[in-house]
Amino acid sequence: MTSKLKIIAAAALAAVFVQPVAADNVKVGIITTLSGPNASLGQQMDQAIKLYNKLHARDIAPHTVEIVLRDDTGPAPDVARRIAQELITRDRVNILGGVVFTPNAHAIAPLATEAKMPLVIMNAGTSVTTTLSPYFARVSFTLWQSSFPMGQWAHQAGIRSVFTAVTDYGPGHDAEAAFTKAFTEAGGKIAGSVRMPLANPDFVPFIQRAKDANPEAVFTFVPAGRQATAFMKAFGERGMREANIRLIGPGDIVTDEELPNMGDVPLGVVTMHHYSSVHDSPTNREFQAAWKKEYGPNAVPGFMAVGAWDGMAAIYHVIKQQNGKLDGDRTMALLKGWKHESPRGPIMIDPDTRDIVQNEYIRRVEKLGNALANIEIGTIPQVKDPWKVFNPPK
Amino acid sequence: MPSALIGILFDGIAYAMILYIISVGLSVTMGLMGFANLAHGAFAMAGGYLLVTLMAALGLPFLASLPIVFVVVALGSIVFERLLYVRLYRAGELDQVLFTIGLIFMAIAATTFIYGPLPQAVRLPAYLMGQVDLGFRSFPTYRSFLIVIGAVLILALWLGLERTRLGAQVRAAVDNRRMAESLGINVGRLFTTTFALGSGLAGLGGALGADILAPTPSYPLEHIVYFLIVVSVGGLGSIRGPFVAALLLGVMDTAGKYYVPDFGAFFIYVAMMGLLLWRPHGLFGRA
Amino acid sequence: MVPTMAELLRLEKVSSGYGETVVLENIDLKLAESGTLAIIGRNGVGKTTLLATIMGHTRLHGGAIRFGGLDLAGRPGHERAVAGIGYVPQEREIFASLTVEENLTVAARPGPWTAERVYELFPRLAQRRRNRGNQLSGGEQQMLSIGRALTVNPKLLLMDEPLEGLAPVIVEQLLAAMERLRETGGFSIVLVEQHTRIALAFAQRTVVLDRGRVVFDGPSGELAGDPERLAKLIGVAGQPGQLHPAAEG
Amino acid sequence: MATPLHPIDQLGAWHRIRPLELLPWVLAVGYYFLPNSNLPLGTEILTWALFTLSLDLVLGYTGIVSLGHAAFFGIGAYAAGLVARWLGWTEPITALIFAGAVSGVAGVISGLIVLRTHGLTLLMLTMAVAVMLKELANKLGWLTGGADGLQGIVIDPIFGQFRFDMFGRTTYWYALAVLFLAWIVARRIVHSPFGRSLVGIRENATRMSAIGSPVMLRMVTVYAISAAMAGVAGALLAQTTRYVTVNVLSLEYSGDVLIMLVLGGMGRLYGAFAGSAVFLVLRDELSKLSPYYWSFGIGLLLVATVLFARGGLLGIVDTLWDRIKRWRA
Amino acid sequence: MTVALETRGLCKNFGALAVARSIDFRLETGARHALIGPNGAGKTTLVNLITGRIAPSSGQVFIAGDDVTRLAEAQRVKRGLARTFQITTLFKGLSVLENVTMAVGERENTTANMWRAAGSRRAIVEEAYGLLERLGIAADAMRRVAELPYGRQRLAEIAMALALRPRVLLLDEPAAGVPSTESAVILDVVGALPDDIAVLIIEHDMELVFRFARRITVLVEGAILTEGTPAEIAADSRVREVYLGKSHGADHG
Repeated sequence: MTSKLKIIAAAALAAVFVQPVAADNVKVGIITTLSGPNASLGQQMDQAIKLYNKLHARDIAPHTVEIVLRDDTGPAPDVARRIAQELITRDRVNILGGVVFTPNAHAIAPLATEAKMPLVIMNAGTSVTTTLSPYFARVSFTLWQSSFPMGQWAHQAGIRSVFTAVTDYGPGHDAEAAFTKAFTEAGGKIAGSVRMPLANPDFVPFIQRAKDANPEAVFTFVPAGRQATAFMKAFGERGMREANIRLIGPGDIVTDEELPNMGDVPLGVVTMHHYSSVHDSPTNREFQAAWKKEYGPNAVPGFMAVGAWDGMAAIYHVIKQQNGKLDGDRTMALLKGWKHESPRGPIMIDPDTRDIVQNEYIRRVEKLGNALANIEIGTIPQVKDPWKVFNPPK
Repeated sequence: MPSALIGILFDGIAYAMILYIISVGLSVTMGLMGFANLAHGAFAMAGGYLLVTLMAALGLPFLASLPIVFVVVALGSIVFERLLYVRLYRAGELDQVLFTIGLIFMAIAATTFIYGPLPQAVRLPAYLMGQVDLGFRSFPTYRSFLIVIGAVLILALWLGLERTRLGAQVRAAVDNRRMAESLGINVGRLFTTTFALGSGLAGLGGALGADILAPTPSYPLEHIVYFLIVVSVGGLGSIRGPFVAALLLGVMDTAGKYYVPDFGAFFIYVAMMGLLLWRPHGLFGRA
Repeated sequence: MVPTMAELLRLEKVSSGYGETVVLENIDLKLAESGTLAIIGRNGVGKTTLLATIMGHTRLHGGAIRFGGLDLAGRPGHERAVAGIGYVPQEREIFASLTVEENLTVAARPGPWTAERVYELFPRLAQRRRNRGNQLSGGEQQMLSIGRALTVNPKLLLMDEPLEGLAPVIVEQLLAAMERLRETGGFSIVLVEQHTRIALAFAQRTVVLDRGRVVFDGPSGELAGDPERLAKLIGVAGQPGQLHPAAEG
Repeated sequence: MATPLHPIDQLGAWHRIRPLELLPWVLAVGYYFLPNSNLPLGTEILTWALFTLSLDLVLGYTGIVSLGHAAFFGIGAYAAGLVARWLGWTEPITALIFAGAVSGVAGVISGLIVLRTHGLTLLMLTMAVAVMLKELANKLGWLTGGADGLQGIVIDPIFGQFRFDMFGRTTYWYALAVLFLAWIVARRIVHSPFGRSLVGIRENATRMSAIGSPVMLRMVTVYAISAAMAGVAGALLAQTTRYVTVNVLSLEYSGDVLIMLVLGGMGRLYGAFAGSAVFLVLRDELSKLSPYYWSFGIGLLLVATVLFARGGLLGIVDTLWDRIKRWRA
Repeated sequence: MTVALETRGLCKNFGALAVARSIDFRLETGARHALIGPNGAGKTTLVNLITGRIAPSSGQVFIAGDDVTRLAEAQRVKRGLARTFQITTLFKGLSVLENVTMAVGERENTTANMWRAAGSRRAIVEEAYGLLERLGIAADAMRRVAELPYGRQRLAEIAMALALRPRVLLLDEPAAGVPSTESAVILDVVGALPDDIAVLIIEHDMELVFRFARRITVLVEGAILTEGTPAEIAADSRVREVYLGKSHGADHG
């Protein structure tokens, strides 16, 4: 017998005797934003999901995963809801994932509950979201998770007066509330605050307003992607650095994939976030290498990609555990308490809240070689969503 | 707070320059041929992308890229005008609207295909970044540059329109198209020329404004409302009207965001409604 | 194909109108180079439509229009102008946002007629050369309209009621200028005029239109000497004998 | 061949229902029973068909161009959503009627203001009304949920019997019934003397005044009726998705409904059905086929429609029908 | 005789330009009156002032003794004032019968009705059809107006005005652009109108005017030059002047 034949024979034996299971095809419905002004966010998600499948398909053999990708066009809950409905009732998917925007997740909640259809939230970061359906689990982040410790850190770092500028929608409100609570409880003063409309072409007037309030720092949250870049530009142009006003906030304003677009303005910006593409760990180096191999040397995966990546890891986990036959309640039980070594560090799904528990990193934007990077300068380990701590379920 | 007021005026004027340079071509197109070209913003978007490409892929300097953008977009627009738009001059307004919305959709998809959904960033040269100190106060360099170059462009545009024969022909044709033709002016060709110039200007405006209104695939849809406000408030076919309208819009928008930030563009629309009810043909429009 | 005679304009069986409406029926007309032709008739008989048809502003329902051997049918207005037709429309149609000078240069073509020569013809315009078209009086507008048509350096000048609505003193000035043009211009003139006497005195030949048809075509002298026939042709006399015959029905 | 009817009888028979007019309803009912019917999409189409039908009354029949019809759709959606969310008015049918009434009143008010103008000015004013309302809804976050949308809407079962299930069965029938009733109303209006006077205004408003018709009153009236119908459509969306966002007032919605109507064919009632069905099915299919680039296909469809089918999709059907008749004759 | 229509001191200025100068004009019941004048004399302006299409700068308009100066155009129609337009103004996309049915229906005040089918009111459609028969265009009843030759469009225009059963009928150049065969029909129909209708016709065709009118008003430069019987007008040298030449008056351009 040649060695080749031996292998085939062994495989045949294994197939017949050792693993007498039928191969199941698990349908995963992905709802994300692939068109409109926010298409870049969905693209990162989509790329991460595709890459994960490519690299990990054998982990769940003989089962296969089929991705049904649908575009919700942006913050459009009615579209998201209809797509979810279609995915559940027509495409008969076994599990849902994705969702960039909070309102979209909220619109899906009643459906998920009724259909007992788990949704692995890969981005939408408003704290209240996971309380809306017992079939929601989140692998991304909450704004409270980053902004609350940011408030504490700011005071420790000697900042006493802060102007807050956030986008006027759920996550922005969360960021503002979390930061303000932590910062004022520590003894800091809010010099002024402004909420900026979600659809907005020009940040300059808001920043001018912040400048005129003459704070020591501006705390800001705007949606990651183009708005963050535009904000950063305006911040640099206004001469905020020259006026000795620092910029702090959750990591959305300096996402890794956007940093190359921002020029030198973000240098020195300090943010609190759960992922930096230069996070120093073997898992992350592996992840980054795989990404660049797949999408080119200049491609940078950011937190959106990592959220989707870990979301797929969670989905693979429940597929493996259930041997390809997914049940909504069982899936949720498996997700609760799931632990994983993510590119961002160790993560866990809180069994009580189904929300993520993860490290938060204090990062400063610095030059790394020729490019800018979020360099970690401190770690707050295993942060639970503070909002859920302050608002325990009744 | 006079300091804030100066800042608002300054920012508003810089913003207005961009709005005007992009929109003025649309005003002339609609005034001269009655063609409702909603896809006008696509030329501005093309200008922005072209600038990014020229600078990133070919390594051209920022200032050298600008005239190239103008010429390429202008020439490109002639292709569209001759191949497609010319078929719709006699069509109704609604058909024109539908047609140009269709073009916008196609442009969005094509741009996404080529450049991806991420907004493109312009690497401004170092001498245009930061602040300039004018003694009593410092101003952002790039916006100062915008105001200066915008003023130069507008001056050139006005002189061109007021002092050249081509400009006189354009005004004559807007005044009375049939009479202009009866005197031997080939209005069709004149229109192609002005369409190209207007589109080229839009492209240039898109390139100059790329730092403020970043080029993204959905650019033509996102900003179309502001372009239309400039044109309708200014008055169709007018050159000065849109400038006044752009100034009003730019300053009001900036002031609104500064003083009543959470009202968004509400007051802009209130003001526009008021203006249009007061003067249905725009500030400088003809009945 | 070039006509053997020095014929400039020829209309053969021309029917035209606006949209479906037919205003002119079966018009035949000839004009020689350097000739003058007056077109008279009551209001609404199609005089203006005739000029508009030559300029291509109407819908040609049938017939042919030839200008210097060129078939004009279907040609856009600007080509007709370039071919050598100058047009002075009834409503003057001055470009309101152009100055007097610009009105005179905007469509100028090379030839003897320049803005300067127009100023010689109409000194009033020279004084107002920096004024915009909408700041002129009616008479000045009329002068400008004629001057503007001249700067195209046409072979044929179409004038639609150039004296309409002007003060007598202006009328005289204009008329004098028109006569100078006739004598020295070196081009043909078609004059549409309500003021019959002026028209007959001005042009060598006269055409009388009635309800879209030519009812007289001949030397002006024939009509000038026969007021009865003229009144009949124009139809002002009417027939009081035929008063409201059906009124009681 | 039968002798043609006398003109008087032709006019008299004009309003009678022809068998072909029942085709959309047969299709809609039949679709439900198809094995793999997409009921959520079906409900969306029915809702948009109602919205488009409302625009047809104003644009197709009366000739009033609006780039802000979403104003009324949105008002209806918020009216139904707000009373359910804050006042506990969770009975769907009365809430639907209430929403229609609120939108109708808004139609009267804005109609009196904007309908004096024409052309681009009218376009901009109608748009401004909608966008202003959108900004307002965004601003009144405490009431409307702002950019996050109005959530937590609870809707009772219809007649206390039929719950809104996740498969969308109830919503489909509910939307179909509402659309059917609206169609009957619209159809009667269109064939009534009032409806004909609208066509008169579209064809020649000057002539309409000259025969003694109060043109402005007629225009405001139909604007209000159309607004009410658009409001019902919006309320339908709010009730069937149990969510309202500021998008319902957006320029995109105003644009989409305009596209659907022109695509289907204006001034013929059924253009609204054809346009909304084709547009939404195509968009759905294209976005499944190519989540990133589907807008290219939609754009191509619009461009092609304008270049090759000026009367919209039903215009093509007409042309074909005429050819067949001529070929037979 | 009662006065069907009257204007008192009617003036209209467009800026500095006076297009109507203190016009006092009367139309008695049953009048057959013609309004003539050269181009730009303000004839159509006068009609527009009477019908309310434009508002006067000063002066008043009375219909059957009632001051209607403040009434809108449509309301004056309801008082019995009907007109035709110099340029055919019809519902071009609709059939001829529908055009006239619309006018009859409007006269009967049915057009506020949203529920009953328009075509089901047989009496209205029949009346409209009867009008078409009277004007000899019944064969074209179901054709779209736009497809009709212009002459028959003019007839439809008159049918529209007659459908309103006016007390005062204003005809603005009803025969302009109409072949002579059809202009005869127009004249016959107008001539055959009942005696209680006052008719004012604006016309350039003197033959037509003299055949039709019992009185003629001559309008020049926005003011009434003279008024009289056809014989008086035909003999008036000033009227000849207006038509045959010799320049007149001041600038009104």
